[in-house]
Amino acid sequence: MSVKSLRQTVQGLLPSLTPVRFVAEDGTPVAKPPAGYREPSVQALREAYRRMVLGRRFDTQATALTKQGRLAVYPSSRGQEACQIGAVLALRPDDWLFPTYRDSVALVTRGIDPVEVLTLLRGDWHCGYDPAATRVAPQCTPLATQVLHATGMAEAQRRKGEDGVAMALTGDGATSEGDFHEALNFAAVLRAPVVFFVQNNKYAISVPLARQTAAPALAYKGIGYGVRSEQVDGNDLVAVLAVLTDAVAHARAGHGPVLVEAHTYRMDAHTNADDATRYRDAEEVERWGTADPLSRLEAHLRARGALTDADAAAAREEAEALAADLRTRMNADTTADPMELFDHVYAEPTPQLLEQRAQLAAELAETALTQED
Amino acid sequence: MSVKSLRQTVQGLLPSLTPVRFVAEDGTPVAKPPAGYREPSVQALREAYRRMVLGRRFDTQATALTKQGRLAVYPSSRGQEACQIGAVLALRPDDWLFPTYRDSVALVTRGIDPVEVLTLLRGDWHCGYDPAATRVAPQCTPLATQVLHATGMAEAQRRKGEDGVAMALTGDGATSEGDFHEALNFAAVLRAPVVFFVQNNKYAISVPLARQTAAPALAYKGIGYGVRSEQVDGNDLVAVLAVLTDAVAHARAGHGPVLVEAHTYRMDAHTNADDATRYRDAEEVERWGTADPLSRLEAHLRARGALTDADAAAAREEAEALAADLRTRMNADTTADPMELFDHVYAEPTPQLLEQRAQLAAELAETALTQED
Amino acid sequence: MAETTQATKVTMAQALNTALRDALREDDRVLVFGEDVGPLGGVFRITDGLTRDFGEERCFDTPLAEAGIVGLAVGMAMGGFRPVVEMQFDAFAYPAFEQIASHVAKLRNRTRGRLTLPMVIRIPYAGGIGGVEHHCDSSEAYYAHTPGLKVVTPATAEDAYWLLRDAIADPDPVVFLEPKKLYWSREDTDLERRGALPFGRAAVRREGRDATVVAYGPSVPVALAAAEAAAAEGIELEVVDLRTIVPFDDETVTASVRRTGRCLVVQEAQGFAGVGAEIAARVQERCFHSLAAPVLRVAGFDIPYPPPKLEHAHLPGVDRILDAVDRLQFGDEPDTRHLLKGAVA
Amino acid sequence: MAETTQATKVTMAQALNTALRDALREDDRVLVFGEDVGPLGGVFRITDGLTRDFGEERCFDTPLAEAGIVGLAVGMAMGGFRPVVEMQFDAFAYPAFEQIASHVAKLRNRTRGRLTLPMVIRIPYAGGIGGVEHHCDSSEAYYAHTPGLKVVTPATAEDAYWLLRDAIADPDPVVFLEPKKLYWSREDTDLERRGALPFGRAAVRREGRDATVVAYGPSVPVALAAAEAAAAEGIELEVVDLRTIVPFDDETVTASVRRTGRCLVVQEAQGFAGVGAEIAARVQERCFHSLAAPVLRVAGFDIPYPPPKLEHAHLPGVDRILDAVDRLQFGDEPDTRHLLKGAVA
Ligand SMILES: Cc1ncc(C[n+]2csc(CCOP(=O)(O)OP(=O)(O)O)c2C)c(N)n1
Ligand SMILES: Cc1ncc(C[n+]2csc(CCOP(=O)(O)OP(=O)(O)O)c2C)c(N)n1
Ligand SMILES: [Mg+2]
Ligand SMILES: [Mg+2]
Repeated sequence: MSVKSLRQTVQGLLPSLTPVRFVAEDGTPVAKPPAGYREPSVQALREAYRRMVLGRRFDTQATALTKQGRLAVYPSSRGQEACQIGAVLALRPDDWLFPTYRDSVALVTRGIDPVEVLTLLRGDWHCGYDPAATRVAPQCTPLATQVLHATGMAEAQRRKGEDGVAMALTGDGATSEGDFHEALNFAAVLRAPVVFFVQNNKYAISVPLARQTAAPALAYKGIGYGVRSEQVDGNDLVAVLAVLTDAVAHARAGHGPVLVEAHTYRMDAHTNADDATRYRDAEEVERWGTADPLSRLEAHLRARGALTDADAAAAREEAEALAADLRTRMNADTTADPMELFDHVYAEPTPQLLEQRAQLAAELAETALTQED
Repeated sequence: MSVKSLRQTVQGLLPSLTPVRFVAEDGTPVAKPPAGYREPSVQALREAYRRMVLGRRFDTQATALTKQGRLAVYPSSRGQEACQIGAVLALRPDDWLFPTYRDSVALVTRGIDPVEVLTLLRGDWHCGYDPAATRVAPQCTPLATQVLHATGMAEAQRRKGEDGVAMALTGDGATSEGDFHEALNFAAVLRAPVVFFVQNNKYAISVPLARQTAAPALAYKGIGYGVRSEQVDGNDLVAVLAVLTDAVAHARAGHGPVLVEAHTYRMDAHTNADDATRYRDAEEVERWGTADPLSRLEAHLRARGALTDADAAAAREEAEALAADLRTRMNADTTADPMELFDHVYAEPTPQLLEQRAQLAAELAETALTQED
Repeated sequence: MAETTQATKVTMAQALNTALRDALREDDRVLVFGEDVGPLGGVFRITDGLTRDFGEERCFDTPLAEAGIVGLAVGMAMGGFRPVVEMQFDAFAYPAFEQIASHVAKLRNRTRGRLTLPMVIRIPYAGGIGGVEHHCDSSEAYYAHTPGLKVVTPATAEDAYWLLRDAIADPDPVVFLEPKKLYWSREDTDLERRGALPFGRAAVRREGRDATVVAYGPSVPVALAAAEAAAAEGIELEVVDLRTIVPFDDETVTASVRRTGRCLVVQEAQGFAGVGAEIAARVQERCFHSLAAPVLRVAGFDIPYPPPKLEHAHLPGVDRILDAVDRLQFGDEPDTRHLLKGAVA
Repeated sequence: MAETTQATKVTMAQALNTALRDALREDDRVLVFGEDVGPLGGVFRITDGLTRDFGEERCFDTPLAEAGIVGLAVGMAMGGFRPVVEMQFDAFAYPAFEQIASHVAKLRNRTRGRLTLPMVIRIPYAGGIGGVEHHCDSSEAYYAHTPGLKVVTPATAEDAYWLLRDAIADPDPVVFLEPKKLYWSREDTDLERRGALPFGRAAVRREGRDATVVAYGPSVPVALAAAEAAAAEGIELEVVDLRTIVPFDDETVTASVRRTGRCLVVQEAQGFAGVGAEIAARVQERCFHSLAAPVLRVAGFDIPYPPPKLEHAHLPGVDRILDAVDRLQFGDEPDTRHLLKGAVA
């Protein structure tokens, strides 16, 4: 390869020097719109706005449910809604999504019943929805492990001659795990149609980005695998949607995987059980409050005359209905059936499990008897 | 950070577009000497030449010993001597080296008794030399795992206020492992004084580079960690020594880790037990034969009048003596003591091991008795 | 020395924190690192205040990668330090499994003792706290089956303190398993006075003539509660707390079973090929002619750890232990459960 | 169907290769991938010729990363394929341990059966071939202790063929452990006619009235050789080959021990908390009143796998098995080894 074309290859893989941004924090369009990306339609932005209002409400409601003891724990994505909604809106229904524990809002946006989304955190079962039907993998806890699954799924689609894409969501901290590395490398070598979407919310629980990486940006990891990369303002829904739509199209067209890093911020603590005051100060959180993705999009749409007071009120109303429904249904007590513990370990239980199943049945019968006494 | 300084940061982390090279394949200096590197002294190059002659001879002798059944297996580094010798000569004796199974020539160059180097492959024990005394970690088999150990050792040196450096050797294939990724990231965040030296010999056993990575070069992995990177012609001892000397100095000065990729070639099969004809053709091997690092350095030194026939003959003679000594000593039968199996598992054997030790002692006594009969 | 003076109520979490503090204070080579162990003090607050009091150089956060943490510790131990690393939860130690099995356990042996790894891998483990999947694995068997590791799990605050001190002082790598559900259990103890047994010795937590219950870590309080209940029915159970799984204290266990003639083993982990299997196997090997009944095991089922609402059904509790006691053939009747195949399945 | 017709000498390696071929031919969803399995045919040549004969799309080399290989297989299985992946050697599967323990074993359960993982992880394992460190680990206990996995290890070429076919056809993930040292052992068999028992059943390889020897994988031929030697001295050993460790065939094992009244368990792996412990524990639980002596274990020592020149001292051989037979108390004398503490240490 000539030095010139080498230089072009390298430039083609590196992200833009600063995050792609369409809309400034106050909602006004940036002076120079980023080259190479198509701005989403007003229609799409209005829909995104509605989804963000719903997502935000779902999130605050879920946090409230932890206080009422209805959820053991909830990892909020407040502040990250541009990413949560942008990711889902960039996908087709037949594409696959591989989310983490923090991506509940994305799942609700995808159309999964909010109660099923919360089954895991309610403690009823490990995954409450049907991943096969929704094309959403179970929310993944072991960090970065699902990035490989997404790569495998993308590769499976490619081999079956389908044009589905897989999108893997991760946080900034998860990029440090070996599995993240292996996934990007496998995807690049196989040219699997997968989009790696890193929500860099600046913290991995308490550990700040500077202790996680010394890279100029996480998006610079792409070139080491020959993976096209981009970084985007993660609180600018317009930019997130534009960049992810482009990335998905790239992957779908058979040009291989894409890595996108979104710069965003986790407004709440890691989960309701976490105490964020131990590792970050209020000013920082406040500063990011002014970058709120929802009010930014709202201001933007209003300035463009694409959103009326009535529209906003309608979205709020829909959100309140969602929250009310969620409250009602989450306040209903559920019971889990202990005998189900043996049902899904294998397609057919082993003889050992049958014995243990009988043992538990006997134990439960005995307890029932004792309680009758 | 301004866009301009961002651009500078990025440029400072990327490797040069083409591998650094001082000497062309025919031994003549390249037209434009690479900027930013100091050419090693003639003295150093003469010494390197001598070591390469010795190393090459050791390597062919070891391969021969496998045919005589004196070694179970031997992974040759023939063709990679510029890397093997360059790496060791770039280090001080108080620096640490973390080699792989393929780096026996580097160990011999470091001054370890060749017989002790081969203890592992002779089957007597897992490591034949004293890693603490030689500051050479055991030759590592589980790929890329030692890269983390090197990082830890470098960090230990830094914390003790010593200015020692650690150098980790790996192959191209090993860069795909998660541990490689984690090591570069940890080193960058900690600013540990470690040099990652990848000998890209184009194959991981049978798997060619193109199936290992889609990156423009492995050296492009550095920027994703904020690690300064370089690529070098791995068959040009002058370039390897210049680049590694610079990298070691960078690390020693406290500027953090460096990643260096050397483009070289494994002339022999993966090991003597491997059949390379199954996955590569003779022409390719032949082509690389013309890039031989030893004859290249010899031609270069001769052209500069820095090497006489007598010098070359002396080196060859020394090498023959080394080979003869190695043959003699390797042809002596060794026995290993089964009771040693229990000696090093813990500082003090557990009661369980004491019982098992007694059991083995009894078994051996019985066998001895039976054989006396 | 410990900070607390005289017998006061301490939790296991406090005892562990104190042990780390005392070790950091007494030995410059001791370092604490891992995910969130710095300013946050760890998700369980075991390292609370260590960065504040000993500085970043002694207790620090690492990037998020467990093989990285363990691999770094290996290198630092080779370089003269005594790292004490934390894996955030049991299942999150698995990414480090290769480093642990292929290096931590083997480096001393590989180098004939020329390189040693005085390091501790702390792992909050096991269940009973309503944690979601991956946060409740009982992983002790993986480590206990790996020669070259020592495997420890305390059941009391006092043991937590002393076993951790011993582990940090040990010349060899120790996997230190902390039963999460006991972190907040309180007990009266004076950490300045060593009451704990030496490393490697099991403790007889309760004496009894009728049967020996061998337990460790999270199962010890359950075994003791069962013994209490059994006593009410006239059966005296002796409860042995292993404290260290490797090395294993055959002497104490064997002596007890030879005396009682019956033995039960309790573990939270799934039973198949677990540590309880080892205990049962070695007890019957060594005490066969003293046994009036088979050594029985009480364990979790051979299933992935259940969701929070079902963990009570999985974990061995007092009732499951008492059921097993009933099958120890005190009435001299052989257990026929396994003969009635059809009935069981 | 198998390529060979009629009974011919086949090696286990050939049987495995044929099984892969037949599976690839019969089911489009079957894929083979891993390190060096393509043009090279694997370092043990088990995948020899598959890329040539079935194309790159069906058998291909991956980048060098085991978690990557297993994680990719998980995704591809979710996407409808039936991956058969190779880990190059036992210890090189450890980097994939998190993927195996936290996902492969649990995905069906996590999703209530909505996602399943019909995949096979092939691992050449155990020793006896003079391999250097990390190439000879007996890692079966790690997998057998992990609920959700099936764990298989053949001891004959015929079983290698059929168990691998069954494993590939299985709706659940199977860890398929191939005893390296048996790859080149030859036997007469006709792979086109199923002689092998069903998946999950143990085989009685030799009948005998005096004691039952339970073995699996690499230890089966050793147990048979020991039985041969014992027979010469008038002791008839029954040899049971487990074939599948999970599921475990209690029925066959229990029936045999109830008949013979004595039991020995043989495994190559280090003994502590190994599969042999599980077998001993369950046999004494189920057959206590039939046992004339404790169930004894014959195993490797609790040490890292030794260097080639010393592996003979570590591996259980015929002599070690016969020593254990001697301790099965045929003379009605209890074993006093463990009572003579001082003498032992
Ligand atoms: C392998 C593994 N190690 C540790 C954890 C514990 N843990 C859960 S979330 C978390 C931080 C993740 O940070 P990041 O990737 O930035 O995602 P975020 O939570 O910020 O969305 C940690 C350490 C885990 N889940 N998996
Ligand atoms: C974790 C791990 N996986 C697999 C292997 C088996 N193996 C030994 S060498 C090798 C190829 C390594 O290739 P590369 O890193 O390029 O080094 P080279 O042998 O070419 O010097 C493989 C796959 C191993 N040693 N460790
Ligand atoms: Mg984060
Ligand atoms: Mg290579």
